[in-house]
Amino acid sequence: MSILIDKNTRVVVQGITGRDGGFHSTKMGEYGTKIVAGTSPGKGGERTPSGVPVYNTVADAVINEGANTSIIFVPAPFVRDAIMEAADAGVSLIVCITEGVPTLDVIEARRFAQTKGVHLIGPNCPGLISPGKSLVGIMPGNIFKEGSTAVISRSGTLTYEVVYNLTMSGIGQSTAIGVGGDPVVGLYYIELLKMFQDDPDTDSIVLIGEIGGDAEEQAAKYIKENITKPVVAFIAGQTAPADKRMGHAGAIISSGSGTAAEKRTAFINAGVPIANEPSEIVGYLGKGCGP
Amino acid sequence: MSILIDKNTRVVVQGITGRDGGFHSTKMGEYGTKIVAGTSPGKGGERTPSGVPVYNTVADAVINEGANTSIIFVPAPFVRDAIMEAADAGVSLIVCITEGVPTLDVIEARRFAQTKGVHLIGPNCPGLISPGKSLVGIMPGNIFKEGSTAVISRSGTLTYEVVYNLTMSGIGQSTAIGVGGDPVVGLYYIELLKMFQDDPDTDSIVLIGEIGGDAEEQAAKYIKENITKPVVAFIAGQTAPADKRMGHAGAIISSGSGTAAEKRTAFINAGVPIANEPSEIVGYLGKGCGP
Amino acid sequence: MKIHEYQAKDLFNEYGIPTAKGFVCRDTASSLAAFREMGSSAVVIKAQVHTGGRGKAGGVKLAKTQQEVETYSSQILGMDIKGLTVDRVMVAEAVNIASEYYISLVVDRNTKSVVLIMSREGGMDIEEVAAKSPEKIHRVVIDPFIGIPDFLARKAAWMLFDIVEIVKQAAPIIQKMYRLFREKDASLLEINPLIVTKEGRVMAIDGKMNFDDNALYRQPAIESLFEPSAEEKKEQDAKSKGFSFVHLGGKIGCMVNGAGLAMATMDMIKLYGGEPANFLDIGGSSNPDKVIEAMKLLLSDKEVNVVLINIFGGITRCDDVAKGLLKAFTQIETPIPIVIRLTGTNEREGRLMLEGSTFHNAGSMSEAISMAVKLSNN
Amino acid sequence: MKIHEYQAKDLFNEYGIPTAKGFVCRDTASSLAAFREMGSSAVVIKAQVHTGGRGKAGGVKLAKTQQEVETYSSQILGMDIKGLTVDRVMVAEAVNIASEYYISLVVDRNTKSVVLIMSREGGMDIEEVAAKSPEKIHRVVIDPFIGIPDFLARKAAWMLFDIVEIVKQAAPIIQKMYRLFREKDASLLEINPLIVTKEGRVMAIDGKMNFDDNALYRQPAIESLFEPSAEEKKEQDAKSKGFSFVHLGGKIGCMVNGAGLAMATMDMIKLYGGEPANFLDIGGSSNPDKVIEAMKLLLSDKEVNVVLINIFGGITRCDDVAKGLLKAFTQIETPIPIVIRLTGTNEREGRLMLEGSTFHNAGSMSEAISMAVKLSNN
Repeated sequence: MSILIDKNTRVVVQGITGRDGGFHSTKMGEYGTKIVAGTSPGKGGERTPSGVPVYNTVADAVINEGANTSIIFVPAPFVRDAIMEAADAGVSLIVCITEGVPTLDVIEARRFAQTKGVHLIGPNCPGLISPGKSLVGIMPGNIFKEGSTAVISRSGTLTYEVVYNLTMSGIGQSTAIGVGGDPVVGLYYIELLKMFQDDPDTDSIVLIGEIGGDAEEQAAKYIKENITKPVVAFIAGQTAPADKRMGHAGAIISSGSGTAAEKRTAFINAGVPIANEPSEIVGYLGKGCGP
Repeated sequence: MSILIDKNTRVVVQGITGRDGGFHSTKMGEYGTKIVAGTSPGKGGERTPSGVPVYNTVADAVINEGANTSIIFVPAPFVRDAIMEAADAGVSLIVCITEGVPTLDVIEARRFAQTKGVHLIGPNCPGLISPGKSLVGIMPGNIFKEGSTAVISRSGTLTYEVVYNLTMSGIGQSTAIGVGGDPVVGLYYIELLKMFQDDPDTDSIVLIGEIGGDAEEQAAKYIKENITKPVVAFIAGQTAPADKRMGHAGAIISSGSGTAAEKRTAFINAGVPIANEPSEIVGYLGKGCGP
Repeated sequence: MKIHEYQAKDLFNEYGIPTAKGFVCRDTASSLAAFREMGSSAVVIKAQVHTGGRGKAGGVKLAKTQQEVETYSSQILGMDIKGLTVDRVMVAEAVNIASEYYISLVVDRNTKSVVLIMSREGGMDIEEVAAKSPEKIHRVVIDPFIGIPDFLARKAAWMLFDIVEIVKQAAPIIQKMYRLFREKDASLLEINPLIVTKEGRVMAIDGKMNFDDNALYRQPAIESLFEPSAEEKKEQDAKSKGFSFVHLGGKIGCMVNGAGLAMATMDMIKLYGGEPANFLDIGGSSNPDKVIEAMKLLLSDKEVNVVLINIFGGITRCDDVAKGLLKAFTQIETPIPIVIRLTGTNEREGRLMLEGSTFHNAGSMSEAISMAVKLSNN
Repeated sequence: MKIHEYQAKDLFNEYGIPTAKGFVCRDTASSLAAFREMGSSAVVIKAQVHTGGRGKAGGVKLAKTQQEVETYSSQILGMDIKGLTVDRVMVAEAVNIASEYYISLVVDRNTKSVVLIMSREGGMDIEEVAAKSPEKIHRVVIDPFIGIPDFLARKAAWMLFDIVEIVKQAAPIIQKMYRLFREKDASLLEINPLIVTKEGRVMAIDGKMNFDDNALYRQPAIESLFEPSAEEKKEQDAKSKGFSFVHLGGKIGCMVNGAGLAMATMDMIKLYGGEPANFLDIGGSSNPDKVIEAMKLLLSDKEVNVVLINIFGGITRCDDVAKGLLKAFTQIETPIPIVIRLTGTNEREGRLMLEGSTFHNAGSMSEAISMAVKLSNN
């Protein structure tokens, strides 16, 4: 089992005729993801080099190909509209890869998706993968391995680093999700922790946080109260200076809050072990960590 | 029993310091309705001559007086905001008496109320009454009588005419509702028919329609498929000319549709008897009408 | 409230909705001048009247020469279409139409929303299309808080068109239509036909707009476009006095409180073999001044031979109503018989007060109507 | 992106949010001229710097005479506040403050909304108020599709004020704040204090605005207000090359692909006893030109004595990355030791290719960091 995506996931790629959209559609397809359609206004009726049918609208892709998940690669100025289009068309999950999307656009698009009952992941995220079943994102599929450890992360390559360590140590993953590095994104720790708690095939959870905001603190509280499966946390940015954006728009210590120290304390108080380096995570999982 | 309002209804009057708001608050109070608060920005802390506390906002009335129903008497230009305020404040029913509200304002306010899960009746309606329990509106309470016949109507005085006939013949009412004469208003036939079907103390229903739109046709279809209690209908406006607004903004035959003849046919096809004059309704109810 | 096609066209232009060039002309000389000014090889001369079916009535003509412009213009100006006299025409550039479409925005009672209605069967009577081939009509319900985002405009445009270049023109037109509709409190905005020219341009060829009367208070620019007919003037005049009035043409003048009861009264007059002269809702209270004004209105109709006053006394009790009526009629002198029927709160007291007056008093609505019909038909 | 108080004030004025009269001055003469021009009995001279705590640093002074204006203005101009040199002041009319309030709009990560934050404890450090007496902070979450309708603006205003005249002034100010926030893609709009004057007028006395960097492409007017510091210029320059760069001051220059991994690298350097010189995320691909540019950036920092390259090869495989690095370093000459750690897809192939080069190759992140720290501390 897994959460959000599996063998039944049927993906429509918004912006499939763009460079990134085209490249990663192929990669996802090679991984085994069912890429059933792409959209590109005006190219409806065409097919991509790998034979994926292109539609003018997401609605057409949903109606004609039964797409139930969308992945978005359109440029930042068009993301708000693309998310709303997908949500309106009736997919159940939208994964937005694009980075640099204005925050107020994300706020509107996410709210719209919410009113339609549609899950949003991202923007500015690497997507998600249920190893062996489906990859909806830009992650390197080959570093993942089927298993029962969940990974939730605000970061891309740091996730790969962690997952690579896991896989090398024989620890497979149920689903690994990059929630995105922007201050406002879709699904976050608490919603995902809840899903993983309910997922019978997940038996431990790795949470990779970073500076900025207090989502980790909230997650820690939630874990203490609601999660019975073992959790290990890692927090990036302990040496980050205040008021500087560390790559991710969301990774910033502002007005003295959002520091790594606060987050570490919160997890420790919740009984969640903290790894000091990515490679330590494997050890904690092996030991049967958790509250 | 009754629908929507009863002994537990606690009313806040929006615009209580206005002429109509003040007058009808007193009338409703005299009938036995629990008028627990009024609003009038800037007059918070005062009391009306009859001792009803006045608040600056509906939210204050809900918090301090447990108001669960609002009745609106504010002038038309402020109705949109007043409905939204009440819906946001957490009442469960809003009754808007004001007439002359711009249609696009009603569309917005009703949609807002809907997203908050709040029922709206009106605007441009006489309100509703559950005889012997609560009157939230401008109806003359004394012509009503407690009983088990429901009345749903697009009109004011025509309802009174019908109800007066019922009451004089010893037929009491469970709840009587004027849904409002505008093209776009809140609760309408189908929602109310459903509530009355589910109300154990309603055992027959009088539906008073008029020209304009096709709500009666839809109601007829709904009755045929879902309502097991006897229904009698009356349709006003058989002699109305096309393209003329007959008092109510919603009572207009446009592009040849919305005629009384079509509506009568729909009810007859649904097995619902049609009264030719208001006084005939009593006869049909007596006979145990219905599909 | 309705406006003329050329006025709708002005609004379209204001909002950036492309239209064919055109001028409104009140005489043949102006039509000729417009034709010359336009420098187009052909123009369409269209009657400007507040009704549909102009084409069938001969109110729309294609002219290619000065002679034709003169002939058709003078034919159409002064023409009678459904009882309305044409006092102006629009002289519009004739464009090369490749295909025609229907598109409109309308307030929809059922979804309680503004709805976008579209069809590839443009230039036709849309009700006919809807009746014959409902599958050819597309409807998009608009959430008032969302409006028409780009994706929705594109999605709608794809319902009408198959070519991306056309969709790219049409999608912003749809968004502009909605902005115009909202900002001006319209109740209908119809473009029929919306066309694609042979050159591939999307354009509104005939436009129609109606507006929400309830919103005119905040739309002074729109209200200033209102040109009431004689009958509408009378209705408007009644409205300013707090009445709702519609002339019907029969002999029994009706004065009723409440629109529904007024309609039921008309209906019963007909049912009983009479002819209602009007619909008149005098609203809530029954103060003497209001009754006097209403009587004046009824008696100004020379066809009226009986007046029926049907009042339900609710919040205002019947005895108060009776008092008001008696007071009012001290100031009204008319040989026309007056039938009065009072029901509701304190009905008996009210009726007692009217006894001994010259009124024909009725005990029930049925009785009142039979009396009025009998008096009228004698 | 941050702007100065006086620039925020200009935006407030543009949106009709009342502010005290004021002028921005770059020298004492202008301050004096502003004082005279104002004709006010007192002015406040305020340092314009992109940081908080001006008051505590002596950057805000009340002046009542020309002498005082001259003294304070020359004191403040040139002053150093938290490392920033004051090169301009705002000379603003001193108003009769009756009471002070806090109000702001901010993007809230948790509710994923814009949130209106208010407190009757105005003029204070709001974080302090929030920590000490959270019940004194009011929060209103704004639905992006609804905005702030009149009722909500009034409801919010009643949270701050008890008098209807003040509420009637404050409610539209709240709506204007939101309009400004939205239309200009702000991430913070703070008025602290919002005041009521002794004459009963509501007014913004100190304003602060930050903007969403991601939205600057559509806010050219806001972008033009940007005045980067020397350090910010370097960061911006890096950004234009597709990097994300932050100077930290240590000795180990880091080049990493991915922000999270770059932060983790910095953290581990510290954990292992070293000092990271910078945060540098070079993003996805590893083409040689990018590596060359990144190396230039690192080597421009004269403190750097080791460079650590930490790359996770994902979609771009490690052998391709290795190829790119080797190619890049044919063009880079530096005596500084380079530690490289490559992990991920085709890791072995990549590492094999780097063998025999002058790079210090590490097998794991821990090893790479120990190597870099050792080299740096020697």
